[in-house]
Amino acid sequence: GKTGGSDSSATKGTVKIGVLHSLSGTMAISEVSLKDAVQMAVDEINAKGGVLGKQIEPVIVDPASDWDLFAEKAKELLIDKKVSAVFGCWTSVSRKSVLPVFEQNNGLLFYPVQYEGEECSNSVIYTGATPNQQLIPAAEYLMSEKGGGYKKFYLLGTDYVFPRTANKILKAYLLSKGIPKENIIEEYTPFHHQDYQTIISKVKRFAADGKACILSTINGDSNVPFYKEFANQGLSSATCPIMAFSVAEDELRSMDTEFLVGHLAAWNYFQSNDLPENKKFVADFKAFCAKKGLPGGDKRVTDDPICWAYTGVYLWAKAAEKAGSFEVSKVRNALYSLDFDSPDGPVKMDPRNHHLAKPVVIGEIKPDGQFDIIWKSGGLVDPQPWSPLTSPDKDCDWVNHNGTYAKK
Amino acid sequence: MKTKNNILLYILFIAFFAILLPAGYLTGLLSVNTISVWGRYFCFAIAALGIDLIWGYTGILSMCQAFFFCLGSYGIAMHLLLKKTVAAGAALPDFMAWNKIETLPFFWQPFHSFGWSVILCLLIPAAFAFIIGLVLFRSRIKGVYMAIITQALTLAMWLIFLRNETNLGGTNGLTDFNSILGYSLSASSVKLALYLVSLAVLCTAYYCCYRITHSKFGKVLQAIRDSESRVSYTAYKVVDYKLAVFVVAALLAAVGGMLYLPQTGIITPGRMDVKASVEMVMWVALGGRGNLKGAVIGALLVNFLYSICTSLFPDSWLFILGFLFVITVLYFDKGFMGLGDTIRQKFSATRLKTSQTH
Amino acid sequence: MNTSLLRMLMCCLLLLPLFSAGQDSASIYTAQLLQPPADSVRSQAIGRLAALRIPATFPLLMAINDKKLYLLDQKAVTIDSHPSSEGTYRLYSLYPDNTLLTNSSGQPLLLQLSALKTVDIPRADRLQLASIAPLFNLFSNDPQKRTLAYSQLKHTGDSATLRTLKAALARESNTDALRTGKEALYAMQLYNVSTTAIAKAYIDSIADNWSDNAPVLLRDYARSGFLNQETAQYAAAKAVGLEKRYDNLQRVQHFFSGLSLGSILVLIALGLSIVYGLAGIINMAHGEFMMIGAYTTYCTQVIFTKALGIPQTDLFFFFALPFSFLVAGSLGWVLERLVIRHLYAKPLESLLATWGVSLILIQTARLLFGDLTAVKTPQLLAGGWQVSPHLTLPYNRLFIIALSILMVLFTYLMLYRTRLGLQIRSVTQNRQMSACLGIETRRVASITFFIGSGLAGLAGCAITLIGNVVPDMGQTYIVDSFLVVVTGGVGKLAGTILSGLGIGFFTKISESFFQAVYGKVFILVFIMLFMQYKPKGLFPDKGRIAED
Amino acid sequence: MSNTPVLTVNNISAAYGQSIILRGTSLAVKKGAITTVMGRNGVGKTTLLKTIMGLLPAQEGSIVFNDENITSLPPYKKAKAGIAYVPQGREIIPKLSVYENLLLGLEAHPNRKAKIPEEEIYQLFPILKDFRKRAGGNLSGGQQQQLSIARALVSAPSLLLLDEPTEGIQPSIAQEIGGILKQLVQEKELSVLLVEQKIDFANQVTDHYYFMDRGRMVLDGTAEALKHAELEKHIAV
Amino acid sequence: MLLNVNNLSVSFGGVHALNLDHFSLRDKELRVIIGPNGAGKSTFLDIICGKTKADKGEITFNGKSILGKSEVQIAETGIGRKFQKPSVFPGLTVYDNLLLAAKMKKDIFTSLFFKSTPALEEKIHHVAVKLSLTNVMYKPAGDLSHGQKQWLEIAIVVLQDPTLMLIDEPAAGMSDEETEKTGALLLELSKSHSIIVIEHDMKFVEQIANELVTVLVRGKRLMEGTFAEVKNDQRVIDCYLGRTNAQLETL
Ligand SMILES: Nc1ncnc2c1ncn2[C@@H]1O[C@H](COP(=O)(O)OP(=O)(O)OP(=O)(O)O)[C@@H](O)[C@H]1O
Ligand SMILES: Nc1ncnc2c1ncn2[C@@H]1O[C@H](COP(=O)(O)OP(=O)(O)OP(=O)(O)O)[C@@H](O)[C@H]1O
Ligand SMILES: [Mg+2]
Ligand SMILES: [Mg+2]
Repeated sequence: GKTGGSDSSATKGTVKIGVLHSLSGTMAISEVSLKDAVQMAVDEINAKGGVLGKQIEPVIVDPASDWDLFAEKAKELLIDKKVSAVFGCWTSVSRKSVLPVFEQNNGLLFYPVQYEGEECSNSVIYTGATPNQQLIPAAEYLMSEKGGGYKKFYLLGTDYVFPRTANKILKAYLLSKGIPKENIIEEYTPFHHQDYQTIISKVKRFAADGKACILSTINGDSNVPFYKEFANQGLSSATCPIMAFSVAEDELRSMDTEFLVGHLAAWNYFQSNDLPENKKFVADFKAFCAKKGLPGGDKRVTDDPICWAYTGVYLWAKAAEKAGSFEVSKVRNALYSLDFDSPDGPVKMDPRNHHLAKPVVIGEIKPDGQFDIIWKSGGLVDPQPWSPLTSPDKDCDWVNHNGTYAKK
Repeated sequence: MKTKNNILLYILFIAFFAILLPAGYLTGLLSVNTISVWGRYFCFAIAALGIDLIWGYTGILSMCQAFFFCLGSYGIAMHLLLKKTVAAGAALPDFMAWNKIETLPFFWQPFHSFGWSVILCLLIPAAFAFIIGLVLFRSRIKGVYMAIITQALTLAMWLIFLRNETNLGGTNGLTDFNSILGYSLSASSVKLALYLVSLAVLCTAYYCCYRITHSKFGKVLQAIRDSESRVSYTAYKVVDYKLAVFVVAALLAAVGGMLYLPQTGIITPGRMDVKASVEMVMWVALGGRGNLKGAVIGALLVNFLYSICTSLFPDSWLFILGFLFVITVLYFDKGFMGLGDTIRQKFSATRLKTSQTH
Repeated sequence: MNTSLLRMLMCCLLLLPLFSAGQDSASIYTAQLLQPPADSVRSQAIGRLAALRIPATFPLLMAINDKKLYLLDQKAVTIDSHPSSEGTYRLYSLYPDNTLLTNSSGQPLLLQLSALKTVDIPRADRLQLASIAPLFNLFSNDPQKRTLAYSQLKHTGDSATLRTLKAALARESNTDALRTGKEALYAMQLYNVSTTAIAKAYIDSIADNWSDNAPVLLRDYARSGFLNQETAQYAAAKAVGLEKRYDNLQRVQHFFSGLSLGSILVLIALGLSIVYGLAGIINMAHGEFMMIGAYTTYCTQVIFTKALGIPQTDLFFFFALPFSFLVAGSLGWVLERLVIRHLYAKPLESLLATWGVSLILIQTARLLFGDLTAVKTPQLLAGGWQVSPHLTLPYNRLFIIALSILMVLFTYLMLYRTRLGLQIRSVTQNRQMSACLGIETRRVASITFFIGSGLAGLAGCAITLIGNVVPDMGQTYIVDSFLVVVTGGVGKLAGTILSGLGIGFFTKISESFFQAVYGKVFILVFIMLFMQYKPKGLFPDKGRIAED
Repeated sequence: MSNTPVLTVNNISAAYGQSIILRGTSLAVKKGAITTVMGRNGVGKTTLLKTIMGLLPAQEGSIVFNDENITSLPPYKKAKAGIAYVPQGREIIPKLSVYENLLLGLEAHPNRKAKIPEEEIYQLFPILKDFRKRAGGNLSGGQQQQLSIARALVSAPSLLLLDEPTEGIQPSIAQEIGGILKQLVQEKELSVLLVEQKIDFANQVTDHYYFMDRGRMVLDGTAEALKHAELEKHIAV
Repeated sequence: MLLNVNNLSVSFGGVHALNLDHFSLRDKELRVIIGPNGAGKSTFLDIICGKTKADKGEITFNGKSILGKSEVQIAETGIGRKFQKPSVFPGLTVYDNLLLAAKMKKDIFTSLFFKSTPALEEKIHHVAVKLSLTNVMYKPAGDLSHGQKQWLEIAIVVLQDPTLMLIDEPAAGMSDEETEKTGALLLELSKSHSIIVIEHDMKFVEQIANELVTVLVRGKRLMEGTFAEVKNDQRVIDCYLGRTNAQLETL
């Protein structure tokens, strides 16, 4: 195919980027905020004079939670609109759907959401967490004395790739730590599952003799009924805490948090982060939403994916400046080892693959939908796209090895 | 007069899509993506023809066409994926390796061969349609009952395809193919070729459907739509007829799906979820039910609008499409195709009135 | 009213014999805790206090553990567990004494939370209290806490704890907690006895007491082979017996779950059945009317809490019920006037138009409310009714069941006992002839749509009790509700009810056998097979009227 | 029998879509009399009644009922004004019981509190009493026709439009219907517009005849004025 | 005997609609069935043509039992039906209605590759003329008037050319003249077909009832005899013809 370079648009005063987040359909719940975050970053950068002297022009499309449309829109952005980079996707399937398009057309996708790993494309910059940046620390924490020393784990998720892979890795990890098989239960519910009565009664039985916790990869609108039922059947964070990997501030924004208080979540970023950079980021985001008249206005909150979607734009801009060009290959090379002061503090691109090294935090849900940060990793945690637990023989290195390779 | 109009329409259609669009591409006015996108719409149109046969003509609202469509797509996808895997020297497609599957499941085996894949892509949907049809039509399920049952079936299949245990890629479906029959899928010429093939298949399918609906067989179908019992009392085996047309519709959907896959590059169970299966019916309804041209135009136009609007009006395209649906329904009697009729009728009505008063 | 205070005092007295005193260091640590020069100091202070186990500091530690530590004029205080009706709380001082704070006139001091300064203690620090939490939780005001404490205590076998446990049990009033407490006691003693007969007696007691952990306890005991083979076998047998009984109760629970799921389906399907079965309109936007009902509930909540300034009440929900009916109904009425009215002769077109309308409604909701909102469950409906120790029926589900019974009754009476009902049924079946008989068909159709959509709205309101509110929530239920209406037989009220409940039960039962996904597949397949035998639903029309 | 017309139809025309069926049809129904329209199949008799009832819009001309122009009133207003209609093809509400079908007759009754005159109705159509609870749609053809007539009578109309009311009804009851019509006309000043094909029945009750052909009235006159032979001739056109 | 019926009974919700001890029909016989409304006449025909399932009893047609067979199978053995309430294909033109009805192989493949022949066209035209359908030949059948639909349905049965025709109230909604025409047609058809006719029009019955007339009352066979016998039977007069009708006869 033609190179996705932007030389044609580079001669004009603007540089185009694509925004590929679902604004309608089932995923809109999560993705709309990411579009807003990208938009805000673009506005900020433009206000400061743009990138390489050019204003960024975002091309926003709505793939409508329709995976085929993701592929189509990706083609449109790369081939017809000739954008320099694309910021988008949330679900694994949407990423997988556009992946070949980006690879075949030499595009660059900034993917801001935590994901299951086991992938390392040359065309994707993964700003979200890899399993070892979210799942493993969370499990480790729960098993630790400080975390409560839990010994039984109920792995509950929505039935799709992320939970399945996440649980596979978690299970491998737990087993490796000497948790007996019978103390780990894995269960999945369909998307949009609303009725958790049966499952919670199973959990109740499982947790009866204490020291049990839930590792939840339940997605989207199933969460509220899940937590409600959990409380209804008399369980609580004291008896059996839920560690969620897919519940962030944005989801909690207007949820009835009453039932969630005291439960936990693991991410790389929380709005409650005390850094001044973050305080400014949060205030800016609220102001941005209010100014643009977006639903929620200044009640809006930031969360992990929002932070990384926002950071992604800056990373790209910084890399382009560093490379002195918008050309994908140059930007990509400039990204290696690039560091940036994100709202979450300094973060750093991996020197050899396309993932981001960043801190891991665990938070406890507060009644106002915010998180009490109760644990924080010592420093930046390096990304591992291939989990050593499930793929011990694989690693990813685009500098020396042309991507995924087999370790000796 | 009417046939003349029709022929003109056909010529226009073919001239536009077979000559103008490719020419536009070759002269660099259109990107290969535009061509490819239209190629995909053609696949939908092929499936829509099937829906029009089964629903428009026979009056059976089948909501499982999306499922047949996916069967076609999945079959080809399995073939392409296996080819890619073998070329890469791996034993198993990536996702199976992740799912810790040791050997290729038996039902993947035949898809090593392109010929077998095509045959199976047709055979499996046909067999499915035959069995489902036999069971449903025999117990005389009709009307909404039929619609909801087939919808339930699609839903069940959707849930099953979503599972990883089925070894069909789960929610992620099958994706990331590089070549078909040795030609690279990312090559523009291949995309153009696929577009032309789709167009040719669409035209052929249209012609076949035209012949079917204009034969006595077609009249029996319409008679079944009107009064099934009368058809029985006139000694036609209603079940046979319904079954035949159901299988034909399934085949058309599958063919559409087969051509759709290489042009889209991904197939996921999302193609057959509730929304998708309702939408397929909507194309036909909007185009004009019981009118083959309507089915084609409905499928092309709705999908075109969907693509265009999601890009041009990402925030408000649902409004636009929604209002379009409502307005089409309220003001055009027989969908898009009825547009001409409606206007003509209005015109002649006024003429009638004036001629009367004089 | 002062139970909490009494308990805390009691706690101090009872624990006295257990621990050495260390009052001096306690006040130092307490001060450090409240005004730490650095986080690490606070952390250490808590650690020390936990290790010292000084009864006088227990109320303070308990407040920390409950995250209910506040500062009032630099003094550490805590609040009552429940606010008064105005949203104010009673306050208690914490250390060194533990008393109810009063104002100048001797009345209890009542303050809003905003008047207090929250002391945030990090979870890491709080977790240091885990080891002694059971001890002071034993005297908590909250029965749930006490229950938890009892069950945690059963793992520590020392005699001092045993004594404390007994003392606490003597005063236990909550049945649940009492049961758990007894269990802990028996469990501890079970490992202390040495004769088979007494061991068996304890095993019996545990089984009779039958608290949550009984089977696990007995199995553990059996496995440990603590006394001899005989008692082990005896315990194992008892455990099996208990589990059997539990399974039976579970069956009842499943039955209830099925009932509740079924009643939700019925509630949703009722409106659909009226609009679709009776008016012949395939209303693809039905789910969206449900969504409108849910958003109405949300708006009512916002209005109550924000605009009217009535926080913390359940009132909004009970206002929301009629509101959601009216709002959804009115919109349905408008829809009928603007669109559906022109389509009665063309049911197919109505399918299309309502599909279009549903797109518009979803997007409107998204623009107005963003993507995620949720409604607070009213206090009154939180929790559940404990029928027997192992069988709790959540109030919200009971409420939904009651609501759907009510609505079924309402619909039945409306349709079959009123003139309007007769008109509705007549218009549905033969619009033209009804008009010729003097029925204002347009008005009747509007009303039909109003009621149908209103019922959907009501269902939406009820759903907020168990699910969340998103723009496309309607789509989640639409297929299910169509399934219900169709398996019941179009336009058949009794059919709708029966199939709704049936599908609810089967879903729940199959879910207890398969995983949820396969449960759903199973249900779908089951319905398909069922339709083989009843191609026109549960209650098909018989005879000539059934012809096409 | 007075001479004032209850219903006058002036020069109306009506069409189904493109095809015009009524082309300037006129007729008058006298108060307290039975007026019969006759004509071959497909000339537009049913269409005429539908147009009078308002089911089909009259594109031209006017319909006057009790000195009031009702041309464009919706059907339900016409029904409430006192016009009852027994359509061709019965049009029973199939899933309502026989009793409920009768209840519907009350919708147009001038007195909202009125009750079904059960005794009279059941005397005329005894079968309806036995089948009170049965779904109307399950009745036999003739029974449905009886129900349809009964339903119209329940509303105590001042004008009754009957479209081949005796179709499918057993001879004995058909005769009784004729009798009851005459009785009602005499006792209650009921006016009747009857569409009928069977000369025997028409002859038994008619006061005034109209003959229709291709959407127009081609001949009219009182029963005495038109001899039997002439009637037959016309129908054979 | 072409058609033999024994002990046929059916009830709807506990009410006996039909309870026929015996009924038989010769080849090429024209039989008229009369009886009060709700006597079970239509129900009887419904059972023969497979629309309604009988509770018990037996029906043999051409020596073969047809009870329990499906509508199509029965139609294939040569039984055609005209219903009381007109049943045609409203969306198709009158011509298409007739074409579909015409006797020929009716499987899928024949239909797919069907080409009309002059002989067939001739036949359709012939029937259309006979039933005065020529001027509405290309109208959709749904747009016909009630009487025209009756004609069309009779035409459908005629073109189907079945061994046994079951005709339910053919004269309803027809004028006296047309009724007579229909009678003549039926008489002509009866030379080559067996026919069962149900009718309430006594003039019509008189015209066509050259052979037996069966009287059904409350699902039972009250009597069977020539028209004259039936007409003068007191029981028939009491429950069916009525007093006034008898007066009319003497007029
Ligand atoms: N719905 C319709 N659409 C179009 N044409 C119609 C429709 N209904 C009737 N017609 C036509 O209108 C004409 C008059 O029909 P109408 O039913 O009024 O006849 P009629 O005099 O009542 O006949 P019959 O004695 O058979 O009942 C017929 O030629 C018929 O074909
Ligand atoms: N599904 C049913 N449920 C109850 N009763 C029924 C049903 N079907 C028919 N009947 C009754 O069975 C009896 C026989 O009906 P049938 O239609 O055979 O009468 P018929 O002799 O044809 O009368 P008509 O002369 O009025 O056409 C009638 O009394 C009718 O009410
Ligand atoms: Mg007529
Ligand atoms: Mg009959």
